[in-house]
Formats: sequence, C-alpha cells, structure tokens
Amino acid sequence: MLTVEGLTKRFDSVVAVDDVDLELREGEIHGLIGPNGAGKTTTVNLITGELSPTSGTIEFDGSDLVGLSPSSIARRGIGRSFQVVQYFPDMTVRKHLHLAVRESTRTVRSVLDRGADYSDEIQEVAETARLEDELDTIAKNLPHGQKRFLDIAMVLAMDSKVILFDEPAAGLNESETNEVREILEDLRGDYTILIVEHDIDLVRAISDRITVLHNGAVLTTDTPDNVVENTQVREVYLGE
Amino acid sequence: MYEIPLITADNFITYALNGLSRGMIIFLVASGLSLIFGLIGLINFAHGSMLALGGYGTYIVIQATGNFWLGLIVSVVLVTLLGFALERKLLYWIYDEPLLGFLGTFGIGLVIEEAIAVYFGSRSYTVSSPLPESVQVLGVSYPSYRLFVILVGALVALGIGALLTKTRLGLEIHATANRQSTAEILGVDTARIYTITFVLGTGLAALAGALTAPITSMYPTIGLDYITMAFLVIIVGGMGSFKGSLVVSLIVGQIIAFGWLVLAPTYVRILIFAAAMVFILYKPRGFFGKPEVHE
Amino acid sequence: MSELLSVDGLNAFYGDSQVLFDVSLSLDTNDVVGVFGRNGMGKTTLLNSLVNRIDRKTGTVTYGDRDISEWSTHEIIREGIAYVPEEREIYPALTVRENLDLALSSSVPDEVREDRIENVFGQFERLGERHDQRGGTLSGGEQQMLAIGRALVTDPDLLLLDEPTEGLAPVIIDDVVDILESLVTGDRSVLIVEQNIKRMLPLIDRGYMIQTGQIVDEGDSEYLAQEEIHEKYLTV
Amino acid sequence: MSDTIADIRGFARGTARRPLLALGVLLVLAVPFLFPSQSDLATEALIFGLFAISVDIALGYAGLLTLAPAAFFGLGSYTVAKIVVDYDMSFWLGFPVAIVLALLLAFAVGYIPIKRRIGHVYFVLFTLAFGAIVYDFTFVTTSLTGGSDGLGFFSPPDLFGIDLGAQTPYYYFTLLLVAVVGFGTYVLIKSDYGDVLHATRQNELRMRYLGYDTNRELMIAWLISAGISAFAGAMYVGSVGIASPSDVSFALTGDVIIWIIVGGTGTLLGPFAAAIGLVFTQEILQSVWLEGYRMLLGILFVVFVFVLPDGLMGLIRGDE
Repeated sequence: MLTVEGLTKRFDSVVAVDDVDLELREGEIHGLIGPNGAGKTTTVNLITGELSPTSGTIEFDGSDLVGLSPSSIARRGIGRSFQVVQYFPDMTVRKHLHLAVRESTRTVRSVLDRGADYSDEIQEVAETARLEDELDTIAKNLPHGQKRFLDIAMVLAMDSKVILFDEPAAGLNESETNEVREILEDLRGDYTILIVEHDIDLVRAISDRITVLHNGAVLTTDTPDNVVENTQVREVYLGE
Repeated sequence: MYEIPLITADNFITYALNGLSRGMIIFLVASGLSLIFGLIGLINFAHGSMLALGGYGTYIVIQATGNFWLGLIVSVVLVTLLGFALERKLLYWIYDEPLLGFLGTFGIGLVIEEAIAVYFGSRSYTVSSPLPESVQVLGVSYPSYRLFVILVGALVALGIGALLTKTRLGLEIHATANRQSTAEILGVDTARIYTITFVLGTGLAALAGALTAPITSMYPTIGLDYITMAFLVIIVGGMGSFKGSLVVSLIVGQIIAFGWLVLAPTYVRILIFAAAMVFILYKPRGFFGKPEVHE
Repeated sequence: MSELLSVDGLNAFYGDSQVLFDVSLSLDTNDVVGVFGRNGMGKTTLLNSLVNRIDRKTGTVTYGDRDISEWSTHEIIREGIAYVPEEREIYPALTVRENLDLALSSSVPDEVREDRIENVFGQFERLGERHDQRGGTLSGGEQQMLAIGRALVTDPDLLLLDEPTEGLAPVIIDDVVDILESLVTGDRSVLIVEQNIKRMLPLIDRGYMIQTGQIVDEGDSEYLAQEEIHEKYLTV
Repeated sequence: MSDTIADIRGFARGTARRPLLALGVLLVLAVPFLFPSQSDLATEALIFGLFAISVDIALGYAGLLTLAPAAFFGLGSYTVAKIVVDYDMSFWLGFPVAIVLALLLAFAVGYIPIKRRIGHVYFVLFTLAFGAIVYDFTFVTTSLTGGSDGLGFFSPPDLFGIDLGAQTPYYYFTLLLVAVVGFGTYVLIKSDYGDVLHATRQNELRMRYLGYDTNRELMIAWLISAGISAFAGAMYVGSVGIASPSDVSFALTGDVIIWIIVGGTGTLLGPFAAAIGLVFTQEILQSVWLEGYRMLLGILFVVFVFVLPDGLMGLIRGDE
C-alpha cells in the first residue's frame, strides 16, 4: 500500500531520520514507537510532504510522493491527525466534516462550487467518531476528548485510504483513551493505519505490527509480542 | 526637467555630510523601532507620531522660552514619559496579539497625529537653527548644526551599542529578545525589560524629532514618512539588529543625498521602497541575520 | 525535617489539552526526590507548572510556607528555586561567563558575583577553560554542565532538574551522573524528573512514578529499585 | 446593563430583523427625495461601503493584513479617468479595463508573498512599501497621472437617455451596482468558499491536510478583493469627476481599516454599515468641529481595538 525505502532526513549536521524502510500493508494497523527524538514525527512529516527527504522514496499506489505538496498528498488519500489537535475553533462540527468531505469528493475545483449536501457521509463519519450528538456544537466548546475525535473524524471524512495518527491519545484520560481505541478497532480492515503513540499499552493492544525507531533508524519491525520481548528494544527504553 | 549638477570635490563633501546627517536622523528612528520590534515583536506604528511630538514639543518650548536646547530636553523627557504610560497602561495587554498590536499602535499614532493637526493646523512649521554659523570641514563650509546632529547620532550609536553589549541591562535585553521563557527561568523580570526597551525606543524617536526640527519643516504626518522609511531600513538591516539599523540608515542617507543629484527625490524613495520589498521577499532577515540585539 | 515544597491537586493544561491530572507530591528540606515515567507522560510539564511556565493550571504549589501558585516565573526563581530545563536552553551567542552572569540577580554585589562564578568554574573545570567561548559552540555534555552551573551559581535552596541525561552519549551520561552525585550530597533539595531510573536510583531518597499525567506509585529508592515497577511503568 | 445589551441584541437579531432591514432599504432608496442635497455624499458613502466590503474579504476573511487597499481603489479611479480624459474613450470601457489591471497588478504583487508565506508582520510591511510606491508614483509620473493635479474633469455619459452626470441618477446607478456586487460578494462568502477562507484563517495547517491548496484559496480572495476595490474606485471617479492622489493615499487606507474594525472584521455587513455611518458622521461633525473630526475618529478606533476588537457586528451577534 505505502512503501517507504531508504528514507533519510538531515537537518544541518543532525540525521533525524536515518535510512528508514517501512511498509504499510493494506488494511493493517502499524504501530510506530521509540523514545523521544527517535524520529517518529519527522517520519510522519516526511510521508505527508510537510518536510522533503534528503534521500529515499515514498511509494503509494504505484507513484512516488516525494516532492508533492501536503495538500496534493492529502487529496491522493493519505490523511493525518496531529499530536496537538488541529481544528477550527469557531466552526461547528458539521462544517468541519463538510469541508473535509467536500475537498475530497469534488472534481471541478471552482470557487463558486456551492457544494452538494453531504449529510449522509457526515452522519456516517460522525457516528464512527462518536460525534453524532455534537454535529451542531461549535468546536471550541467540545471537551478535549471530543476534539480529538473531531480530528479523527475529519480524516475519516476525507475518505483516505491511509491514515497516519500522530499520538491520538495524547492528553486524554483513561476512558477517552479507551474510546479512541474502540474507534481505531472499528476502522480496522477498512483503512491502512500508521499510529505513533506514547501509550505503549494502546499500541500493543491495537497494532498488527510495530516498528521501533531509535536515533532515527529502524531497530526492528515485528509483531507486538515479539517487540516486547526484544532485548534491544527494552534496553533502548530503559536506557541501560 | 531635472538638471544634473556637476560633482566637484567640494560639493561631494557637502553631499556626503548631508547624507550623513540625514542618515543619523533615520538611524535614531529606526534603531528605536528595531529595538522594540526585535524584543517585543510589536510593529509599532505609533513610533512616527512620537517623532512628531518630539519636534512639535520643541517648537512649543521655543515659542515660550526662545531656547532650543531647553525645548529639546523637555520634549524628549515628556514624550519618553508618554511612552512609559502607553506601554504600562495599554500596549502591555496586546503583546501576544500581533494584529491588535499593529492596529492599536496605528490608532494611537492616528490620534496623536490628528491632535497635532487640531492644535497646529496642517501647515508646516520651521524652527530656526540654534547654531546658525558654519564651520570649515575638510575644506568646505558646512552648517554647525548639522555637524552637531551627526555628532549626537554618533554618540547615541556608541552609547546604545555599549549599553547593549557591555551592561547587565544589555545582557537581559539580549536574553529576553532571544528567548523570553529562558530569561524568566533565570530570574529576569521580562515585563520590566519590555517596558525599558519600549521607553528607550520612544525616547530615541522623540530625540530624532527634536533634532530634525531645525533642518526640515514639520507637518502633522511627518512621522508616517519617517517610519515608512525606518521600517524598510530595519528590514534591510535585519529586524532587531542594532548594528544593521545603523549601517543601513547611513547607507540610505547617502543614497538619498547623492540620489537627488540624478533623480527626483520621489524616485529615490520609490527605489528604496522597491529594494525593501525585494528584501522582504527574499531576505527577510536582512543583511545582519538573526534578530539579535546583543552582538 | 521540614516540608519545603508541596504540590496539591495540580492539573496542568497546554491549550485545550490537559497534561497533568490531580498531581500531589511533596519534598522535604535536603531531600532528593525523583519523578520517573516514560516520555510524554507529563514529567516536563510537572516541572514547568511548578515555575508557572505553562498556559494554565489549577491546584496549589506551596514553597516554604508561601503559596507560589500564582507567582510569575522570575519571582519564583528569585525565591531560591533554580531550574535546569530539558533542552538546556543555553544562549548560543553569549559566552559561558555571560550565561552564568545572567542567572545571578543584578542585586548580587560584584565581589560575590565573581566568587560565585569562580565556584562554578572550580566545580566544572571544563567550563572554566571555556569561559570566553560562546554557548553555541559547546558540546552537548558541556552545555548540560553549563545549564547545571547556571542553576548552581545562584546557590539555590531547591534545584529542579529536567531529564539531565536526555540525549547525551553514554560516556557523557557518566560524567553528568558524577556531577549530580556531587550535588545531592550537599545540603540542598533536588527534584529530578527522568526516564533513566537506574542511573538515578543511587542519588535519590524517594521517588514517584508518573503515568499519563497521574502519580501512580511512590516509595523510597529501595522500593523503586524493584524490577516489577520498571516493568510496569517504564519499559515497553 | 448587560441585560439591556442582550435585549437590544435579541431585538436586532430576532423580531426586528426583517422590519429593520426593510426600513434600511427604504431609507437608502429614498435618499434623493428625503435629503436631495446629500445625494453626492450618499453616493460616496455607498461606494466606500463597497470598498470596505472588498477589503474585508482580504483582511477579515483571508487574514491578509494589507496596507495597500487604496492602491487598487486608486488604480480603478485613475484607469477610468485616463481612458475618458486622455484617450477620449468610453467611460464604460474604463470599468473592465480597471478590473483587469487591478487583477494583474494584484497577482504580480501578491503571488510571491502569498506563496512564500512571509507572515503577517512582513505582509503588513510589504504592502506598506507597495502602497507608498504607488502613492509616490502618482506624483512623479505627471504625463501618465497628472501629478498632484490628478486627472479630470469629466462627467459620466448618458445611459438610456438618463444623464448619469446628474446627482440623483448617479446615486441610483451606484446603488444598483453596489447592491449587485455587494450581494454577489455576500453569496460567495456564504457559499462553501467563505467557510474555506474562514477555516484557512483559523487553522491553515489543518486545511492543507484536508487537501486544500490554501495558497490558491488565499490568492483568489486577494484577487477578488483587489478587483472589487478597483471597481469601487471606478465608480468613485464617476461621481467626483477627477482622479487625484488622495484616491491612493495612506489616509484612505487608514479610513478603510477603521471602517472594518469598527464594523467588525470578517462580517461584510459590519464594515459596509460602518463605512456609510462614518462618512455621514464625518459630514455632520465637520460642520461642527472641522479640525477635530479625524482625531475623534482615531479615538473611536482605539476604543474599538482595545475594548471591542470584534466591532459592532460582534457586539450585535454576541458570542455565538
């Protein structure tokens, strides 16, 4: 589905991402973990076009994504959520989803496109993201957990094929984290998902495979159980 | 049409000195603006009106007492106090909002400018030179007052330069401008540093206004013309760079002085502004790099 | 021993996001206390909220017998608390000496000033050798020394250390731990947040475990040395 | 106190909304009969209202802090004046030419700063320099612009046998065009595009990752704004009969920013109403205290910035 090969990013003298290979198989949930500064978010930023790699290829659906802008990568079907929730504080939940559906479905990009009625798509996405009762709420009035769901809902509304979740449980309490986990479970199979997360329990529970980064390089890619048993990984985390 | 005057050795020196004195006035305005921007990130549109107040204040005192020097001191002190009051009472609240900061200072500038227009009308005023005689410099006869302006500019440049690089206050200004939150964890009262810097910058603008009164005529919108130029100087010099605003001000002074030989003054202005636009697009940090006060 | 710092019911927020949930902890005079947890669990936020370097918080922070919850950062620092931030935050364009000088309040008289700085140079010879060098040209380990020196130069009563070993090469971590060892033996209170619990255990008297913004366990260094605890809160 | 405000707010938004609107329309239509001596002023007020709307698109919706709106307004008035006075061609030809020139100039000036995302501070200064250049330009290119004398005088031609040069017909002509263009802008902003701009201003990062080419969306807003500003300038020159440097002055830019802030940024109707209201206030105050008017205006503006940054419309709307 999405294949990353030899991905490298240098900032001046620092190598933030070092020759990373990563393969997302269709329909899998793939965890990406590692200590701070391991290069997780940089990797996500390279895939989404926020940063351009020093070298390496990112292949999606048979074409190379390197050099494309974030918006055109998004339109090709790669959606992302952010560590810090990104939303439009003064707009209703419905408007958020409307904007997300609109750009991904319209074919003629004209200013005067009044936009069709997307209420079916919006309803469906809102239900998946536990927001069906909040469609007319102004986003800034949502509790933090639901803002997180809104972030996720927008990505779903875009009808992406691949979704990159950057710390979807950050800043959430336990029950909200569980809800995020349920949402992710609901998505299993329909989407190809890469999830970057500090909450190791969540990543272990949900991932089909996990890639561990350390100092910008891949330490291992394996099943959750094997990763947990991996002595190298344990060393990295305990800093022994 | 414009006649191109011949450049002789004599008038070359005269033009260069004219450019130098003009550059020094621009420098006084630009350095204050640059300090305020470099530290606070505030686009201070009221800065020009402080210059106007400095000039008109001097005029008022001269009308009352006949003494230019007294006028200079009184107006600079009063405008500086006004700057202090403005910073503490109003501007302090909007530092986190660049848009409101720009609009707020724009509004304050407008009010001051119009208040001047109400009091003085829109006609222009001139102040006679307190040092009317000329002296011989490098073989040409040159007005003493303009030499005085050059001297004051040079002293201010040295003084502020020393303040920024040699004193405890300079260290704190550098630290605050560079990373405010770090300065705070080192125990620096950054709100106080903001106030001092704003007041200092305002004082420099008032000084520029008072000094320029005997050279150019004053009109209520004089401030706008100066800050437009000063903004562009600090872009080219590097926002927040003290050295940059000095060097670029002096260069602009020379460009204006000699540019007038070949082009109408307005064309010279257009060229300078166009150059600044290019800088904004392609080298927004200017010649002197990062916004750094303490060099 | 008397209680020096006490934190009660602390909730901390960055923007909308709540990072700390009802955190309470305390530290006695001359105590060395550690707070351990994985990355992203709120350790740095905890220290930042103690010195009010954060968007919003609720709860109380008492220092000595004063409620400092609403004080501004520099006031808290001037009260005798020194803070070594995770990213060290050395001023790159200032020299080593200027970086140290900056941390000393302007009310400190010149002679004392010189003495204090010389003391730091006595403790960290490498800093003394490089006193005229700009902060940005120092190596990672030297920058960490400078960051610690910048805290010590004020002779603080309470030292807050944020991940002093983070991002350093193993050899340099040894140096830093040596330095920390020499610090904690004096009569000074220290609060350290770290991920690297094993290196810190010999230094601390007591410690807390933090997970997703909540204090989930606490105990003395012996208790915290148990493998099960590391298993549970620190490893993958 | 706050109850009273809430009452007024509820009144203005609820039961009284339609009657108030109808009253407003009637008043506007009846100006030449009720206040025949004020028709010219009313024409000017409408044009400035449209100008304020156009600038609100860039400033209020797209968040492009421009200090050069007068440049485009002036381009509109100079283009029409040039075509009529110097080339002796049709007044009507001036309108499309003015708009096309404004679009070209706006594209040339805005392309790089919008693409490179130079940031608010630099955009303000960039447009300040651009505005200053355009203003200076009108003085030095005497053969092109007439220098400080400007380009004049002329009257708009007959249209269907009606003399547009007379006050009342030109008022209705202006009213018609302002209504059409203003309503068109309103429709555009109420469509998805308005939401796109609104969302982009609130969180551009998110918009890019929803697939929107935000540079393109902002550029469109910038062009629309410049085009309508020029259109307003073209109508203005038809009313006053001369294009002069004051049409491109920083004072005019200052006025339009004041109208927008007082009316409420990003509301279209607010800036429109504030422009009209303040033009009339100016007229009344000028007869009382000629010199002090602009100072009072400045004080009003400062009060709005510090106390009511959301403007009058924000006050009426409340916290929705």
